[in-house]
Amino acid sequence: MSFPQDYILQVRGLTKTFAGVKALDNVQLNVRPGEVHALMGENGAGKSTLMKILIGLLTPDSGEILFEGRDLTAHNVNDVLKQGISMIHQEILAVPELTVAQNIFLGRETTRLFGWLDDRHLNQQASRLLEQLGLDIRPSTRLKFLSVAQMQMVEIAKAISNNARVIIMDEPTSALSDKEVATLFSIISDLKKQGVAIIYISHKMDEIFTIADTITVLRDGRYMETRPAAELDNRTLIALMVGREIDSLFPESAARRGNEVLSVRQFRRNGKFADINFAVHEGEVLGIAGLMGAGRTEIARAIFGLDQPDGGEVFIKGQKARINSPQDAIRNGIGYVSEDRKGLGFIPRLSVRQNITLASLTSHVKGPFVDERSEVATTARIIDELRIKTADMEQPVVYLSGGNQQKVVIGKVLLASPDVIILDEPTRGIDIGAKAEIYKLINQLKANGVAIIMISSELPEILGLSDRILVLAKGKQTVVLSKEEATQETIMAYAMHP
Amino acid sequence: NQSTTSETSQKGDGKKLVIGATMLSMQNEFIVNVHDEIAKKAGEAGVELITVDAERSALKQVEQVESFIAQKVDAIIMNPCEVEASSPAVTKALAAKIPIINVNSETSVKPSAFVGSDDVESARIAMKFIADKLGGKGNVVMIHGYMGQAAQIKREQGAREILKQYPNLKLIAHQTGEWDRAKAMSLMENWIQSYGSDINAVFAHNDEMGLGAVKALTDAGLKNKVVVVSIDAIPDGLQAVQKGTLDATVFQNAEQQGAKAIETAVKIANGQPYEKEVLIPFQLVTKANVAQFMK
Amino acid sequence: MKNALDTYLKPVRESYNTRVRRLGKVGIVIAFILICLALSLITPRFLTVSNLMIVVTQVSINALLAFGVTFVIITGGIDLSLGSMVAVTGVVAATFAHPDTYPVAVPILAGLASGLLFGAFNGFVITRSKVPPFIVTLGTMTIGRGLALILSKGRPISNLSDSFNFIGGGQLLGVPMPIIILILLFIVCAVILNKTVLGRYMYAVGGNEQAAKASGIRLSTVKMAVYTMSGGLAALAGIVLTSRITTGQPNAGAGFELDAIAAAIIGGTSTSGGTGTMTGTLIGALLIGVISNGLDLLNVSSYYQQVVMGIIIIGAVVLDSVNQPKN
Amino acid sequence: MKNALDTYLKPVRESYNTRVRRLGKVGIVIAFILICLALSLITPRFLTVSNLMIVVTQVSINALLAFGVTFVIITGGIDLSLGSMVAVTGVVAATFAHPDTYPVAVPILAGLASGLLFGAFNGFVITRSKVPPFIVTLGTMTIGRGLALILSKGRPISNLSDSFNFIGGGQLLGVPMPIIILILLFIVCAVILNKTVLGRYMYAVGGNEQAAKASGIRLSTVKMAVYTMSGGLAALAGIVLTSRITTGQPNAGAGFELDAIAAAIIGGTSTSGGTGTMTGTLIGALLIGVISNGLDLLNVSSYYQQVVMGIIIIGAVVLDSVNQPKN
Ligand SMILES: Nc1ncnc2c1ncn2[C@@H]1O[C@H](COP(=O)(O)OP(=O)(O)OP(=O)(O)O)[C@@H](O)[C@H]1O
Ligand SMILES: Nc1ncnc2c1ncn2[C@@H]1O[C@H](COP(=O)(O)OP(=O)(O)OP(=O)(O)O)[C@@H](O)[C@H]1O
Ligand SMILES: [Mg+2]
Ligand SMILES: [Mg+2]
Repeated sequence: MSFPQDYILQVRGLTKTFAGVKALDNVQLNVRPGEVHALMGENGAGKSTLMKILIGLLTPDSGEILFEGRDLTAHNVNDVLKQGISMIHQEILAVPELTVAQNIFLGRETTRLFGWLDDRHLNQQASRLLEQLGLDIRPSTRLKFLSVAQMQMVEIAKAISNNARVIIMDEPTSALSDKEVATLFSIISDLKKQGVAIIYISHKMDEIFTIADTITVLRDGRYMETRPAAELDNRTLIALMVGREIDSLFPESAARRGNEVLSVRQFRRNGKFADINFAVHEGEVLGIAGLMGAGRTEIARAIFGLDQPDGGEVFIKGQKARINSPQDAIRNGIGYVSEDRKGLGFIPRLSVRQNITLASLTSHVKGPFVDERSEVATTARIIDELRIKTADMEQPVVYLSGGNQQKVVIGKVLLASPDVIILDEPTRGIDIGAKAEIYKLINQLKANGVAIIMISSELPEILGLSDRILVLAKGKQTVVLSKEEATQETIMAYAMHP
Repeated sequence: NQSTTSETSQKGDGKKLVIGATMLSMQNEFIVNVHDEIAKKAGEAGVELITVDAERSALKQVEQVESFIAQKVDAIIMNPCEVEASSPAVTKALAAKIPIINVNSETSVKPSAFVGSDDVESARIAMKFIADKLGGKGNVVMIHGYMGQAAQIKREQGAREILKQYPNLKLIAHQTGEWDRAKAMSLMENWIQSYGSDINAVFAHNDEMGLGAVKALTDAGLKNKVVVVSIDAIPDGLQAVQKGTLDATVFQNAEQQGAKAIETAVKIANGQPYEKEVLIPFQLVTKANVAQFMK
Repeated sequence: MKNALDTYLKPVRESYNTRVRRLGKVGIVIAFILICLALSLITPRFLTVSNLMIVVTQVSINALLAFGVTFVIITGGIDLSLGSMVAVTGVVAATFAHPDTYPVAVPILAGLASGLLFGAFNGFVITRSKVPPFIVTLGTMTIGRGLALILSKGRPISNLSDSFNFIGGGQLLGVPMPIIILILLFIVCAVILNKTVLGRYMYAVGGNEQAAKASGIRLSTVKMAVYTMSGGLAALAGIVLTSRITTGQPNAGAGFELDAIAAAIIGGTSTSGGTGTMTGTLIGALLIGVISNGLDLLNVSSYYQQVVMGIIIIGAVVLDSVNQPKN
Repeated sequence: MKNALDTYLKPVRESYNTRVRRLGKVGIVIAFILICLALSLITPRFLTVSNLMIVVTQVSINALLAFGVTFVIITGGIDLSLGSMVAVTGVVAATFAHPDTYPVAVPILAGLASGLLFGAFNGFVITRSKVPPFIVTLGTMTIGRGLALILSKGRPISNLSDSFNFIGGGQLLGVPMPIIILILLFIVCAVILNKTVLGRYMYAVGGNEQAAKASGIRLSTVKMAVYTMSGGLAALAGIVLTSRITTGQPNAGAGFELDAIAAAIIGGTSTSGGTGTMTGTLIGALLIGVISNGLDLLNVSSYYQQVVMGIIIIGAVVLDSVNQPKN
């Protein structure tokens, strides 16, 4: 046990309630300078809430926060940032219309007389910073033109440019590929050397064991334990978080491959992808792998009618299909779970029930009226099957934790009873327990004869679930590997060399 | 479009006369009537008439006159929005040596000529009628036009002058109906709630509002106990007077105002002698004489 | 399974959501009650059946418009052409409403058709072009005013049939027709919003347009529907107004859009879309009507009326937001 | 290192970003040029120095208001009290502008101060309460109208000094004063928006309020600033107007807010906040002014003017959005 002085940041007895839901209950956290302190817990455990309180975006009901011995409890974001704490938020918090440089230095612009801006200087500072981080992003590009991964890297650049003593990273890698994750880790180890403390939140277990020095576990808003990472292994950590053991992440499936459900030929969207040919069958998972920006999401969007392809054909059960809009796609039995949960996934202010039934509302009707009883029954079943954690089904989805929001979206897509379902990064930001459930679900769907296209940046996931793996590089299809042929190395090799 | 051709009225150099007219509001029936007469007479005289609608904004009116000046029209007819605020238009026109004729109401700066009547007088006539009808004793409510506009101010002024002469005639409430029939009707309904049968007479600044008051009073079954008088003598107003629901209205002669205005404008533009002030008297319209005003 | 279902069924009746929702409206209801209470205390004339009837009758036109614009705002749009639609539809209706010409259904249907057409035109332009609704409906507001003037040649259209004038001026079992129309339309609109697929889609489109699209909702259909309905409701308002003042006025309804939007927002509809209720809007409209009636009853000078009106409206919404739970 | 830095610096000058931005405005500029061209061809009276001077002078008041509301809309707000602020500040200025009373600076400063105060009040209520800007400024629009009437006792305030009347009516080197004021204020506003921290924060607050907050930007400071500036610009508009018509009018400026907001939106400012430029707004205001002038020149009957005006405005923005790159 160490003395309190050793800690750069101390949290004691923190409690926070949202409209009757206790998100945090008497939580503590002690962080030493120069350490990577992982904060672990299931979706909805209260990690983000705790961090938002630390940074001053939320006010706690009770409890205290000490930073370098000073009381920070009642401070607002502005003060906290100045005191030397910065945060990478779970949801990208950036201004789309502003440039990369403008976003990085937002709130901390160097100005001359009368608040006169020096954007040239700002761009220089930013490009120096981006270069240090090994990022190929122009400082003068407006943020809305970046990919999600690039935006995330900008957020990281922003957080570390603050010269903070404590940097909170709330799932910084959920939208990053391995290359960028490696960059981030090397940044983290530099920061550690300078005595900066990192509070690190992630659902990727391997990352935790790679970089964490200390691990604090929260469960259902309560503090469980803090231990050096070295004393913990995967199993015990999961047990601490989940309260039960998870035996196998990728269960065997007994599904049989059946008839072709969907195929695309010479599929092309200018500047995004070209020459895409593949088919997916009943009871089959087709994994699509590739580096960030390889065009995987673009293909999915085009198949689903969100974008118009410039060439090629889509066949549904052998018939040529005309898909000009998502409704056409849904009518043709295609379901799409987007990687952009917040943007394309759910309606924030509508309830869990209203979101879950949204895509299949026309099958919950009595005449022109919505049949609420049938909605409730169906929602209850989905909440049960997907283990969605929510106070009740009338809770607005915006108040759910990220993982549970994802399950709501999956539930919605499933209810439209698709023959083929496209899962784009289905486990992004999802806790280990929920991941296991989603994998189980995928296998179940497979067994029921659903065809699945799964886009994922997590190779273990791709390898663990796919029957065949299509690899993309820079918008071109490089290979389709069978389960037996596929290894991490072969996939990476095809993903890098077109 | 209001331009028409004929050979009668031409300038010395053989070009057709161009006259610009800016009207207070083409959504007001009385003004539309004045304008229609101007247009008709302009057509007969072979004058090209450019009409613009100031939409009750003095600023817009000044701008429109500026525009006329830039277009070098031969004469301007202005139906002023405001006494004071429309004055710069007159100053500018005179400075540019373009004759400007005010029609219907005045500006503080004297134009080349004035054709019209005094709004204050119309309200005096209306209120005098009420005073006579009530025997100089009773409770009156007044429905204003849009607050702060010249017509509202003048009509209020005229009404108050008469009220001062009759100390037993009490103005128990006054409120704006914004020249609007529906608004005046709601206002009257509310007044009926609060004053009930205490109200003996209503003076509305225009017929539209007067008719709104009549409707509210009729619905409440009070019409035959309350005297309603308004100004303008629009066709609806005249009809109501004939039916006896509106007790009186004050007739402003739109046709004559329009005709005289264009006549004067053409005279000035052609360098002929003209009258600097043409006053067209108001006339009280009651059931007794309404027939002569109806077409 | 049966049991599990039951435990899920219960919360629907008294759920978090509905509790929050109800709480959200409590503020404005309190404000409304406080104002009514204050008025009853100050003047005995306020709380009489006849006065309340008059208030509701007066409110009816604004409320009809506000119902329509509530649909529109919930989808994230706006409709500034309401006032002009009132004028156009009123003029159209009046044109066919002279005595001994057509049966009363003709002016009603003609007015309604013109409103639906006008609204559909708004919807069409908004969905086909990428022009923001604010500009489209500002444009059609001007166009509509011009049309009303052209159709009526700038003059009120009077001499309407008694049966037509009954719509705004008549009574049924002692209840003024406008109140009956108001109640009917309130029920219809509330049902559409809460109970139908279309209503659900409105919330979805306003709450997150892209997600709604990805859920297979045709944005253009929903938007066409709300603007058309807004036009239809404006037509009803125009018909009631025309019938009430027994004239088709080309300059009727000027500025009505702002009052209607105000009623919706006071009632809790957010201009950013995705939230709002018909009950809230109704209360918003009643609030404005009661204040205006009260100020007349108290004979507050017209200059001060405006000041007091502004203060009370802001105050009522402040009171409402204080009562709203923080998110 | 040096070289790498240079390759990063170059794109700053001609980046994708700025190209797109420029492109974004091309549409409305084309629309504007087309309309001007058409007018020049139809009537020789349009393209004369004197007429163009008049157009710009006429546009100046709307443009000043539009600049202010551009700031406000960029932060995601709205200001409906512009017209009433014009009236209040005009009346206040006029009160102090009688000949041989105070030097001309006094009415100007008094008017300006009242506008800033009014705007600050808007900002105060909006930041302290959670009431939407639409309702707050709708409320203060009514309050302001009442105040203007109270301050002026419902009567225009005339007999103003020549030096005061010079502001709106005078010329400097042959250029009307309102044009000079317009140009000056355009530069000031454009600089504030593009070159200062405050401008940057406006975009941030409107673009993503949560992100701005998380970056330590004080939302209330930024909002206070924009509403106060909007009030200040409305005061300048009020002073120019009062001086131009040589009278303080309590009912001046009614409806001006819609024109100003239209100018901003036509110029590319999005009502959802986060985008907009002063140049765009200026073009928007000029577009409205040119159309209105052209319709007068062509002697289009006033009823049809409204119809044509509405169609052209929608058309111009359609043309703009067609030219806008898809994102
Ligand atoms: N604004 C809010 N209103 C109501 N409830 C909220 C709000 N924010 C969070 N919650 C609830 O608080 C709990 C904790 O949420 P939090 O976002 O902190 O979880 P988390 O541990 O970060 O989860 P994840 O790993 O999914 O990000 C959840 O039950 C969530 O539903
Ligand atoms: N809105 C946009 N504007 C401009 N470029 C974009 C936009 N969205 C995506 N891109 C670019 O298009 C390319 C393909 O992106 P896409 O999202 O399809 O890649 P992906 O393989 O799915 O990778 P990811 O894992 O990032 O989803 C990338 O280079 C990306 O930067
Ligand atoms: Mg979280
Ligand atoms: Mg992707």
